[in-house]
Amino acid sequence: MKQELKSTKFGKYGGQFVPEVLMPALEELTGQYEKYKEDPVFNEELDYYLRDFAGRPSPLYHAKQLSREYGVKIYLKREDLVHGGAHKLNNTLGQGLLTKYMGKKRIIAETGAGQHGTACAMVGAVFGIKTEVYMGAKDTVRQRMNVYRMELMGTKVIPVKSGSQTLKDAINEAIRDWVANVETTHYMIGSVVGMHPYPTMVRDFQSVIGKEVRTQIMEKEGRFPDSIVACTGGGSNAMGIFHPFIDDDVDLFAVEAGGSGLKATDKEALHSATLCAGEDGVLHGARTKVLQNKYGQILESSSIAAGLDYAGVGPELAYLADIGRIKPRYSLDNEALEAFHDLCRLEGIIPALESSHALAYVKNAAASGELGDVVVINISGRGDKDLETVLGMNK
Amino acid sequence: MKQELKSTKFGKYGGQFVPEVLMPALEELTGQYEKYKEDPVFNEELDYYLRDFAGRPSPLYHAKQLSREYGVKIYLKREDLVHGGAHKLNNTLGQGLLTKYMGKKRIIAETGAGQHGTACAMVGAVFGIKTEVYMGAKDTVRQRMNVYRMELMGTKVIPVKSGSQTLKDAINEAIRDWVANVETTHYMIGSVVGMHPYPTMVRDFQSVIGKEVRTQIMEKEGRFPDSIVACTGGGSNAMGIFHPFIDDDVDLFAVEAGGSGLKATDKEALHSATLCAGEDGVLHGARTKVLQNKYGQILESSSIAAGLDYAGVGPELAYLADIGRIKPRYSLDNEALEAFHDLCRLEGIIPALESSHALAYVKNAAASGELGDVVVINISGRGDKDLETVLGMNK
Amino acid sequence: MRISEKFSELKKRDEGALIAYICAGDPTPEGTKEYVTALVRGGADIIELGLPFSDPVADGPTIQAGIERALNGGMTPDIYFRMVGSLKVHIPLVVMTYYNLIFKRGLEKFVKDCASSGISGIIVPDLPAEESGELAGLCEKNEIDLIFLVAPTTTESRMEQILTRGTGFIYLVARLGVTGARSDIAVSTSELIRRVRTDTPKAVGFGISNGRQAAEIISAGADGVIVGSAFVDIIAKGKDVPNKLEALASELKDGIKIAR
Amino acid sequence: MRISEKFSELKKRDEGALIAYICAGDPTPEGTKEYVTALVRGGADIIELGLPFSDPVADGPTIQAGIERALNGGMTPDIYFRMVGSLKVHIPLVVMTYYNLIFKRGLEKFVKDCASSGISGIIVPDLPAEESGELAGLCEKNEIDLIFLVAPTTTESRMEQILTRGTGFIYLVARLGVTGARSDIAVSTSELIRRVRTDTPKAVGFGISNGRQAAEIISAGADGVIVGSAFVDIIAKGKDVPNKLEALASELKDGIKIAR
Ligand SMILES: Cc1ncc(COP(=O)(O)O)c(C=O)c1O
Ligand SMILES: Cc1ncc(COP(=O)(O)O)c(C=O)c1O
Repeated sequence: MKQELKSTKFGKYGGQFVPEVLMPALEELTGQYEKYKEDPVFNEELDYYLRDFAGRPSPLYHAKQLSREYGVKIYLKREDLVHGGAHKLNNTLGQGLLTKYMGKKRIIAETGAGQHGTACAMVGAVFGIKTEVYMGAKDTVRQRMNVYRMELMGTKVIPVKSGSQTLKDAINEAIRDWVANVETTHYMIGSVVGMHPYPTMVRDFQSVIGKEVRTQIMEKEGRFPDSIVACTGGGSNAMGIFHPFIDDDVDLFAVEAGGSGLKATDKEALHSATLCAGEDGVLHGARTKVLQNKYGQILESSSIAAGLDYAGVGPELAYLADIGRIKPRYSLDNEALEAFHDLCRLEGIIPALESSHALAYVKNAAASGELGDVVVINISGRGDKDLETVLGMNK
Repeated sequence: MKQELKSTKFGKYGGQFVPEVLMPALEELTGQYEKYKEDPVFNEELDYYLRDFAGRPSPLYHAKQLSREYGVKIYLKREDLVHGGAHKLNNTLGQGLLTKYMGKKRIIAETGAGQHGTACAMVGAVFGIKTEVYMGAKDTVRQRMNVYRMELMGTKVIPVKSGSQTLKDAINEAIRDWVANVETTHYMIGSVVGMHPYPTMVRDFQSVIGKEVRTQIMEKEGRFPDSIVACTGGGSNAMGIFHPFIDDDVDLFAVEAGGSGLKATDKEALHSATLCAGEDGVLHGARTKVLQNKYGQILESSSIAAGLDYAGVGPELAYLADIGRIKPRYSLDNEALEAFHDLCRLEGIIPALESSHALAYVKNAAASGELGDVVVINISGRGDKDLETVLGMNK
Repeated sequence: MRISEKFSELKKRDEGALIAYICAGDPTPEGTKEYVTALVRGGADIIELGLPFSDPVADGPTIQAGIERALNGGMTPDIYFRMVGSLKVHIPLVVMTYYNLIFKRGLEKFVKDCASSGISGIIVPDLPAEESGELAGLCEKNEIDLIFLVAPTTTESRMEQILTRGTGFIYLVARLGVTGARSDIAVSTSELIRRVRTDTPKAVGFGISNGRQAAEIISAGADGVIVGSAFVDIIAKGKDVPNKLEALASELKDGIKIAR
Repeated sequence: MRISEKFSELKKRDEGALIAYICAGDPTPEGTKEYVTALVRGGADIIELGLPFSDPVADGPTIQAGIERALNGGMTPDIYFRMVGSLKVHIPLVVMTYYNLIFKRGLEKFVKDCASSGISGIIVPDLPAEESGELAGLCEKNEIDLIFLVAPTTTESRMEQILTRGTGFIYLVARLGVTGARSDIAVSTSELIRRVRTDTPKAVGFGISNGRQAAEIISAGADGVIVGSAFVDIIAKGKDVPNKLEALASELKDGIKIAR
């Protein structure tokens, strides 16, 4: 028992700060996850869906023009080519299959920009499980097309009108739903955040990214990269590509959304750089770094990239940052936007604004030598969803 | 010489009905294409880009829920997962590389909905070749986001204000540009249409689809499918998946856009079903089936799917239809729309409205036994580009 | 006054406890003082005073709205403790808040502030037993009760663990779901009351809004009922609030008394 | 009148030919008759009458617009041949159209319609020599010239092939590009004229709009100049059309005459 309890944490981070009602469900989920994680039938089925449905493996692409422009040899891990247009499906396929194996009849989820919600909807459709997604009312308007995508796939989108009407409130509302329907429902968290076992489980499902990179970079370079750079909102694409390299001599850079600068008022942060500028706290079931005021009230975060716009971050990242294993960095809105344009123009790849933060950091840091000679950037998603935003910014 | 001339045709179809100015360029292109087609260096580089940049191979996915609903075992060839969201990039990568090897400094292209234009823009960016795309002025408004995607990648989009201001006029204008700049410019045609060598060349570049299917279906079924179904506008995704099976005992269905029914006035067809309802004619450099009035004036075609909305069709398809090797069929707008919803709901895959025509035909025909037991449907692209249209139709 | 004293006193009178929740600072700190007095007049035996947190995941729409009003009214932990310290009531006061506010203040400071401002107990809906070690130790040292929740889903092994740790009273969650007034009482409630085998008093909350329900809960074997949303609803409406709070408290207390 | 006769006649006078293009039916069939007469009055030696096709890829914006006006005015091949048959002119008429209209009508019927309506030659800008076998045969049988184009890009081997097939005159495309008036004459033009070694008369088109240019072309060794867009432009403007057509034709013809 002690042993199990201990494993809910990464150092002092993580844990299960949730209403008592949910504790048995978390216990069950942990148990089932631990069981199926080792189950060959489960893993074979998951591999099958990752390959035939999601389109994995995603390529590792040597971006020659970008390398020349930025002055360092750059490989792009192409999660933008995964079904749905982002890495999100790696996780929802895993959790969706788990839901099926656990015999739960319903999936609920939160979504910000709608990427995770869309990935849930895909999985709900393909596994035939009723799916409902909470989404901040403001986000349902801003991301109308993603709402429609979810609805087309038979998912019900529930607008959340409380609080700031964005991602944080959608999570709150999803937790409330889960509290009420925990016996029949699986809550599908979309990043390495929240209470144990989610940070571990989501990381494991996303680790397919890093595992592929290990093989691919050995084929191409005959060695590991000097560094890996990933944008970090909750941190799932980052942990997914970092985790398989955690014991290797590879520098890992977690690039957060610096918004318009690392400033904050008593209610709002102008950024979402939780590792860089947050403080220890407890949010959505886990102890982690949190954007909060001096009393512990959670701030509204902000970023040009909806998927990074979150006041928390995965507890494992907080831990890895503390012990110096990952290096937290940030890019500003306008830097990300510039890098977005670079990749479009130089490589014919339209990256998500989230992923553009990772690109922007490489652009800034390449000259310092900090990144070494060979760097892998995780292109966590494609930018078609962001065209309206970019179009708006350029006007 | 006789021999070479002969090979510009498929039976009585095909040929090179173009202004004299272009003939030398076509000769050059044919020669260069024939040379590089067999060149291991060229092919290796093409394979590299298809894999690492475009994300090939695309999966062959057994759609269990859809199979159950439609009553036949269905495999989906997932061209929707190719970079850019459609099969179009297979061709533009091939032609782009050829442009590079030929030392031409500029690419021009026509585009209807913007899919081919986007694929050209990607290739222009990645190969660093100046790219300009002609697009009907009406289409630039209807497909604003695709215009923007091209521009982001450094491509100039030139609105065509003549004629019906749609695809047909964009092709006319691209030909005019080519006539004027043929010495420095490669004209990148987006389907198996136009003058020799385009129908052959584009087919060959798209054949990667069918080649992959051969391997994949043997792995999964231990045999070839009974039938293959593909939507047909110009016919490139169809020829791409059909061609490698042309000598095998596999039925090949080319599904055209039936629009609101196979009727036409003196100026407009309510459909784009050229193989089903067109007559022999000469359009855009090739003898083929054409939608035309009794005098030979080309009709304005129509379809809910912008990518199928064309009054011509590839000459090889016209030939194969005449000799009975392929079976021309059509689906109506509303049937395609229904099938679109089926795939979203049952499989969590949002297909292009073009591809939905192939789905709709399978839905209609499965019960007749015509398709056999195992059918492969080419999902030529994803439907994100069509959300506005579908949203509009459902209102 | 310690919570156990209150329950002993009630036990002597063979009477169940009415535990009333309102959110401190809703809509202003001054208002809260007045409302607390009204609840006491109406017969509340214990008052839970919510310390508002920006992201109250265990609360339903009614209490969420109260929390939002309180935050907009400027409520902070500092103001909270000052206000509580100035209250002149002779019944136990319990703070209900989310763990981050405690964590951020520092566990020790928070507990000491409770002690010095006259708070008898702490309820933290997002702090399960597993994570509560340090806070429990500090509470014990400062003679403050740390009150735990049990739910219909709580397993036997967890139940044991919670009952060992919980002091003051055990907060029985009447049903799955968040706080909020409902018109019926779930069957599961009586079953849960039976399952919680302990000498610590048992109070049932979540969804109770009138005297009839209160009576049913007490008849089913509970030692107290907890009512929140129904009171917060009165505050939300904002008309004649003190009298209406008092009247509802009386109705509930009457129901509780009838049941024995 | 056959085209060769016209050129022999001009040769005797040591004079170059003015070949004028307008689009039949632009903007109405009646208008065309009047315009043809005006061109003849101005001195045109041969008239190319465009039969409008919906997708004229070899034409620039000016002629495209003329074609559109003609199609909107109701021009069809049937009307075309009726109208041409009724023209009372004593110079060669040439039909310029795209291959699909010929193909659709049936090659044989088309050529016979030409013959019986008094047309002397056919120009098909999208029909290169390679595809022209059948049409060439029919033309020969019906004593109609099939006129081919050569361009600056035409290779020596293609040139030979074309020169063997072409009758009436050889249409030299002055520059890369589509039809349309331009103000300068490309150097490549004189070079092309030199490269086309044949006894068949050589006429240069694409981009000629005034007497000076016409003179230059003839000086460079051409037997005729072809002017289209400049005439169509006058029709597009729609003011005092017959007089202006006549005036431009005179100017061009004057330029041509001066050059020898
Ligand atoms: C493309 C993309 N990248 C990154 C993220 C951020 O999530 P995470 O930090 O969990 O990878 C999102 C979230 O929606 C996303 O859509
Ligand atoms: C997704 C998709 N499918 C099909 C087509 C039709 O082209 P083709 O018939 O050449 O495959 C298009 C054309 O844009 C397309 O975008």
